[in-house]
Amino acid sequence: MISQSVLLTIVLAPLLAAILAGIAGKVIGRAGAHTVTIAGVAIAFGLSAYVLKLLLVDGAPIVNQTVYTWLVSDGIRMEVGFLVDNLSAMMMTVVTFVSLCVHVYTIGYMKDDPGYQRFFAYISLFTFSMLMLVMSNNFMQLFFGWEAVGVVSYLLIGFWYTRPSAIFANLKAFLVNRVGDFGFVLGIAGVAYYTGSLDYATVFDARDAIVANTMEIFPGVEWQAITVVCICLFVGAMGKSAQVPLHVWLPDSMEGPTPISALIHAATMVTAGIFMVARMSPLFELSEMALSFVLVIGATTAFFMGLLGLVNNDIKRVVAYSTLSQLGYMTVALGVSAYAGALFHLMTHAFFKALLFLAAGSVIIGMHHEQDMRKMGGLKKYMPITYWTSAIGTLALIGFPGTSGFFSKDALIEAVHASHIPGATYAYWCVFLGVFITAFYSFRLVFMTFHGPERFREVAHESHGESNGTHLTSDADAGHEPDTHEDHHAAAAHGDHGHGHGTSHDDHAHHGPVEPHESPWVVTLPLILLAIPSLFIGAVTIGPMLFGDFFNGVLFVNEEHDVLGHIGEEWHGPLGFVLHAFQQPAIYLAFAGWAAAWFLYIKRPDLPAVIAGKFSALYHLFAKKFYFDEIYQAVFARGSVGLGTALWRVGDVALIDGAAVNGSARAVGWLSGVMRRLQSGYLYHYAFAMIIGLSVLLAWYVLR
Amino acid sequence: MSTITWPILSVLMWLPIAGGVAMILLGDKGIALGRWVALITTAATFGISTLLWTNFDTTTAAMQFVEERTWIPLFNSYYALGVDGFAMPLIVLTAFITPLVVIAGWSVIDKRPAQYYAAFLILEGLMIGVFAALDALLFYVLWEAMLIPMFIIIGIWGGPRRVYATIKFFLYTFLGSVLMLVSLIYMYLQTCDAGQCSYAIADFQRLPLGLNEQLFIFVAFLAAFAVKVPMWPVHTWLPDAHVEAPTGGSVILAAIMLKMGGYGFLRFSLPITPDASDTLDWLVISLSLIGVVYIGFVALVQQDMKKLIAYSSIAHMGFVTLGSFLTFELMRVNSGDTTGAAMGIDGAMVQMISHGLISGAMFFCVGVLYDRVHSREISSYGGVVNTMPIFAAFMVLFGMANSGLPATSGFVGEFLVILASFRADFWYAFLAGLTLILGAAYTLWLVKRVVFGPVANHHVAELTDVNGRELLVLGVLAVAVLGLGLWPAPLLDVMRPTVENLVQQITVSKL
Amino acid sequence: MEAVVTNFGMQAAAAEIFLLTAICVILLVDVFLDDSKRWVTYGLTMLTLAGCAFVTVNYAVDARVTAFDGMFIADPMGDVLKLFTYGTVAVSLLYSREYLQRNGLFRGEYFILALVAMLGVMVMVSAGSLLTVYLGVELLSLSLYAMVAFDRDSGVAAESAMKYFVLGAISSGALLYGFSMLYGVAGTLQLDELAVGVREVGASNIGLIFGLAFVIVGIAFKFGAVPFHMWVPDVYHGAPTPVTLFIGSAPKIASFILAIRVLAEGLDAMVASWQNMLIAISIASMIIGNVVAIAQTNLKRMLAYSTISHVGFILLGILAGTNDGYRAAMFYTLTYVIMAVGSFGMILLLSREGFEGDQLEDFKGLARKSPWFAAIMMMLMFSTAGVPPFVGFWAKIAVLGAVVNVGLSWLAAVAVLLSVVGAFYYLRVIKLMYFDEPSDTYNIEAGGTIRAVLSANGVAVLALGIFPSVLLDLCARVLP
Amino acid sequence: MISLNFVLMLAGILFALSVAGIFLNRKNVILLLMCIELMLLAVNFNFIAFARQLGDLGGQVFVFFILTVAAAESAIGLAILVVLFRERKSINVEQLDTMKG
Repeated sequence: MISQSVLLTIVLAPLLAAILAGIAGKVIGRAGAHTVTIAGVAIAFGLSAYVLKLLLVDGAPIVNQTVYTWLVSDGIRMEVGFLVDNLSAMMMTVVTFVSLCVHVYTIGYMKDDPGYQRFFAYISLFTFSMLMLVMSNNFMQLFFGWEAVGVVSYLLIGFWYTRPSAIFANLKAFLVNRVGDFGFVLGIAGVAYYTGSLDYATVFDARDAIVANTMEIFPGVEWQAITVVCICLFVGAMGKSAQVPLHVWLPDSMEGPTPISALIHAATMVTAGIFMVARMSPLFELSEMALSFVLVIGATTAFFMGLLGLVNNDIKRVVAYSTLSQLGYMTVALGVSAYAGALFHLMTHAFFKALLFLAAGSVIIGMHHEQDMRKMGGLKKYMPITYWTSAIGTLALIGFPGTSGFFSKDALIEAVHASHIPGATYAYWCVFLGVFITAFYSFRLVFMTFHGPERFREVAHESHGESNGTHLTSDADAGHEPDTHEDHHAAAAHGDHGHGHGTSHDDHAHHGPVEPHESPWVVTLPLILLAIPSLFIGAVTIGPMLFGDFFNGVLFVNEEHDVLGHIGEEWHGPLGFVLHAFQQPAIYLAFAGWAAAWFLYIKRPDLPAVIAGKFSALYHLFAKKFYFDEIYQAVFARGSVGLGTALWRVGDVALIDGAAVNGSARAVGWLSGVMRRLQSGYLYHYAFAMIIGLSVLLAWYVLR
Repeated sequence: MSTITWPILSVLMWLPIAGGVAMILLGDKGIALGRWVALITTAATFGISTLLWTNFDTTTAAMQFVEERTWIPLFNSYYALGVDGFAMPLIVLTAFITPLVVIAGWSVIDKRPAQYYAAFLILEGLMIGVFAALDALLFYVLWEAMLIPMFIIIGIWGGPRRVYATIKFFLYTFLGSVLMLVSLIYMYLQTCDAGQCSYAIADFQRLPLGLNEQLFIFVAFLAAFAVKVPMWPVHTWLPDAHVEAPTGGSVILAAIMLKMGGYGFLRFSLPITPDASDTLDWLVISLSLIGVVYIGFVALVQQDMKKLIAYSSIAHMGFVTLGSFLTFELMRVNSGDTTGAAMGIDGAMVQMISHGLISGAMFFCVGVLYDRVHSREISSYGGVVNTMPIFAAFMVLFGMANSGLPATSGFVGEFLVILASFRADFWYAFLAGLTLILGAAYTLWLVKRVVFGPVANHHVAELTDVNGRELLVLGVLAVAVLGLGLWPAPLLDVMRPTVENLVQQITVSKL
Repeated sequence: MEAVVTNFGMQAAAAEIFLLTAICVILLVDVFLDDSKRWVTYGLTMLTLAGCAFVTVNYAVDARVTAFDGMFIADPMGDVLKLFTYGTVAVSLLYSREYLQRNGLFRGEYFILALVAMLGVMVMVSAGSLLTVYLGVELLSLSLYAMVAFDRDSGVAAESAMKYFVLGAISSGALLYGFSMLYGVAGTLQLDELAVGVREVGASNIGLIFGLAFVIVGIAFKFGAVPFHMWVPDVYHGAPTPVTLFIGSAPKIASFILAIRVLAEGLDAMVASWQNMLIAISIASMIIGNVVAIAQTNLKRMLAYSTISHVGFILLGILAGTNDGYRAAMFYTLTYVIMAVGSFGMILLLSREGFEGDQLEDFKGLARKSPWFAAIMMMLMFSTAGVPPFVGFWAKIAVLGAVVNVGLSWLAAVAVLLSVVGAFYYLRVIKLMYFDEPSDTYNIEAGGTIRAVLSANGVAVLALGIFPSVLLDLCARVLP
Repeated sequence: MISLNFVLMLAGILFALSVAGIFLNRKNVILLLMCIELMLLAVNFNFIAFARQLGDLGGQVFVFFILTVAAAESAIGLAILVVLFRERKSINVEQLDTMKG
């Protein structure tokens, strides 16, 4: 039996820690800050694991209880409460575990940052918000967590608030997310409308009420209400999980410190969308149209965002694009109703992607905050632990047989293959080819960073122009490149001491050649901790999660959509799955990608440039990320500012104020100027006026 | 349940006025004492107002704490006070904000301070009276009288263009309300024809009126309340007034005066002219939606912090009017079913209270900066967080609240209104929902340009973080904003019977 | 009632008789005083006013009483109005004393003229026949002409006096002509019989309407309503401020009673006709008054135009043609008089040696020099603009109520909208006092009495605004 | 036999003449005073005619009053005229325009 107090502790421990570190940060000092926050998260993790155990081993009943009533309006009761079933328990454990690792890692990474306490406060706060999100038993609280994680991510991306690029990126991230939330809210409103409740259980019971309805959004076009609602909800997921076309914020979010890139923008927050759709599976299952929509969006993201990883040279951004692509994979799984597959991949991905990010972070520390891969190489012998752990991560990412990533991704591809809903074929080809691309950019990263000649000895100054192709210009105020490296120099050049981080590391950056070194234990320990599940978790859990009863009663799948069930028919344990995989083409594509990367970046390092020259058009298309940013910038940012200016200058200032308000005032003034002339001062005019008046009165009556 | 036997509302209304008169008599020489007089009076008022809440009977829609004395027998007008679920929270809000204003002006106002505080105290009394008045004539008298202190406040302690702003403010609102006066008189005479002459608002609500009469009355009310709210396109007085007003003035203006428009719609327009509202709700709703979107874009491009917040106020108040007038469309769409109507009105009320807190807080923030740098231009700031971290934290918090973040009060009202409007029409919800994006855009862009970034200039470099007084004000507001956002249930419970009663009242045609 | 007539009902006219006697006495006494002793005349005048009040109260009637074969009427309304007139005259003389002394106008004739003018008002108040009305009108007008020209060294005064005189003469000519037509058609000069006669010949009789038009011209002129208002700005402007104060106060009561006696009592049967005439006139007055006032720079002149606009409002009450209409008009007149006396009093308060204080600019920064009197002036201005909680608002609402009650809501709407236009120039005065810095360093030199009285005057505006019933019920009692 | 209407017409014409005189005359203030007298006389004609017609003394009494008042009126008028002349050294109507607007 799971008591509410346990759940409350899980949630509140990080929150209290965050408040303590945030408000009393100065008092308790740096050590104090990381102690309390780590303690908080550790408690949360321990209890989450305990809860998971209770559910799985002791078979404790699912918890669905109210903590307090938020408000009651018009008969709709909105509550704050917990729904803890296997799904949320799994999420809780993953979130708290990764968060814990990141907390520890941060001690090393943020060692000499002035915002140390603040940072710990933020990540603990994030943990709290994420837990609220996954543990929620109703839409209102879900939306609360949804926005709360968004805010913390906003704060963390802009953590180095003196960097124009950072505060531009965080604003962008928040606004793009808001676009998603906008759809999400409409979806929630729809749910509330048709089911008269925001509570998951009630809603799912009453879902037929939604199906029964149609709504006419555009005159003449009847829509299935369920489709509208689901698509609206999914728009929210698109924002959070950075699906095309709302993906643009994720690469920029790399402006934030690496630990949060690992925690928020790889492992947890960005997967909230996936989690949400899985939660809503009872609804999504009812609308094939919505599913197809999800499928296509996901497939597009999976493939095209992967392409961008091929040409980028910023180590973190490469990982970021791979994250986008992987999120696409999960979405595809959702689209084909393989919710379990999506969640499975979500979990494995959480581990190995967090690992990859932290490893990248470790490299960055080692390179004294150099992020351009072309300035690395041969780091293998300087930072072995980092190398091996990230190698493991990479293998998991490309789906090397046996690694966790392999199971999740392979099962996922199988599922897509097996699906027949509209768009499935397109999706299949996307994920299928995606495998090659994934393998290629992943190993490109590894080779460029850890193998080959040690390029970091060359003085690192010139040519970052195209180092990574992100040329954003902020809408009105700050036109800066979110190229952190540039900004370090810029910051140093400004002699900006308001911000210790920049300076402290820029000092290194100026001493010509740098000497890489392995990171301290606080950094490497989390790497190792994460490497273990990255390797094994897949094999252990694939059985129950995909083909077992782990998600019974949580996920709902229509018979005709049940691709996993279909695959499950020839399920003979992990080993069989591995063997079976060798009869599939996907795995060979992965190896091909690996080989290609090796050929181009180890054997013939001169070729990439040549190829880039040959296909310069394509190269620029990728380097510019399909010009999404430019277009959004022009259309939305500049567009709305232009519109606003027009409405203001013309509508408010010119018409309403100028013409109507001050105009009438002027008119009266003018009138009084005219009328006072009647008062000519001449006696006979006065008399005449009287006579006029008299004769008017007379005429009016007598001559009538 | 309301166990209070003494005339609490009269005390609430006259105590601040008495304090104000005392301030005038004390004069600027006795200001050291005077400040304390002002603080104690307002604090006491707030203390007493909490009794309203604690003794409030949440089971009835009837007026409570009613007082009635003969006032003008010739017009059958009474000095009648009382509160229901609409008035009571607004009175408490008024009594809550004013002490903060007094504290905020503590050491800032050096020009004729006695008159400054006197103006605010008298204003508070009048505003409380407006919310408590049960007699239309009394309501109107206070409603107009309220303009005088605000006129003075903006005019004397305002910025460079204060004269233009304050005269514009006065005439705009005066013009709006005189038509209301005529319609009040008209209804009074109707009650005479009905037998018993009376200015009691309740009698007006019972008064049977033909559709044409209702339409004229409705338009007259609209003129008065739309200007006060303010709704597009009669909003242009607000930015000027806000920009020129001293911090305290802006706060009161945004936090309370605007609410009187919304209150008027709920107290007068809807119950007195239900059929006219039914006929013309499209007008109000479309004006509200235009307000939300149009004003949202306009706010985006403001270069003056106060102007930006003023415009955001207009956009937020759009939700109030939208929520209030959803009922009829709901009935049309859902074949007479009024589900959602109450939610819309709930949302409107919560939005009023919460906007009172948030906009007040935002203006306080601007005031804090203005007192140091004496500029409201966004461009003259940047990187404030480097020198004022604590202040920056508050600014971000209130900014988030202003953009409707869940767990802050800003979210509750908007959420409810969007939910309700979805029932009426997908596109209402869609347009209203745009505020999620626009609100975040203009607020956070403001925050970005003012708070974040490298230190912009030597002014910012020399900034000192908030002092205890400012910390107190901002802290109290932050607590209120978060509290209302985390647990709005009590507020909703207080209003429920009144709201349901109103819905049930306006769904019955007078024809 | 016949019983009363037997002894001519002298006591009904006791106050008038007393006043006349007093005037003669003062006239005689004044002859034997040298300029240093003028205060005696002044004192006697005040005593006279007190005496009049005493007599009026003593012989107050609780119902309508006629005397001198119905030529003379005494009724509660008359008593109230007379008492109010005494008060007004007294206050205006109190305000004026210092100014008069300063400008060498502190002479016996001035007080005598004032008293005679007041006698004229009283006669009009009690007029029971067209003849008495005429005599009252002339008594008042002639003494006012003289008062305007009283400052013999002032060219503008003489000019305005001449304008006033000529136009006034035309108006009384018109009035008389109208009277003659009424007399001819209805066959009587007696107002009560006139009412009967009108009913007999029928309200649509061409001769009557012809006469009515002329009568209206006369009345409108005394009020200063558009288009018979042309004298008002120039006279207010040109006359010495005390005289302006005098003209701006008591005669308004006279004009009101003139309209009531002639239109409401004598020609009540023709209400349909004069209602429309007055609608036109009052709208025109509100427009011209409010709009042109905006362009003024001289406070006296601005107040003149504001008077014109207020006359428009008073006419609204009268044209309603109902009892509460008259009541409202009466209430409006009385409140207006209170406010006007106060406003002109402010000018006298500011004025000092060689400084009239009648320019708007002169009020700059008054709030700095004298917060108290700035506050008084602010209350007066808001009250005049009709903003609650000041008494002017109640005057407006009463009048509007009467108008709406007779189905003229549109007229009410027009009126309030124009009053918004009007609000602007009152606000401008407040703006000058409060929002601007003083342009000179002079302080108020006025003496104690004027300060005290003016303060009382301002406070009254507020007190009556919060408790309007005091005055409203009075009007209601005398005009049931 | 002269009927009432003739007299009324005469009176009307006289009145009209006097009024016309007042606002046509651009020269001399004296003329204004004369016109006013004429106007009052026109009224007197009316009263007498009606009194005769009605066989009622009231009208005739009224005339006496009017005559008296008229005398007083012109006295005051002339007095004002004197003051005016002393100040302006002219009695030209067109120069009475220092106050306007």
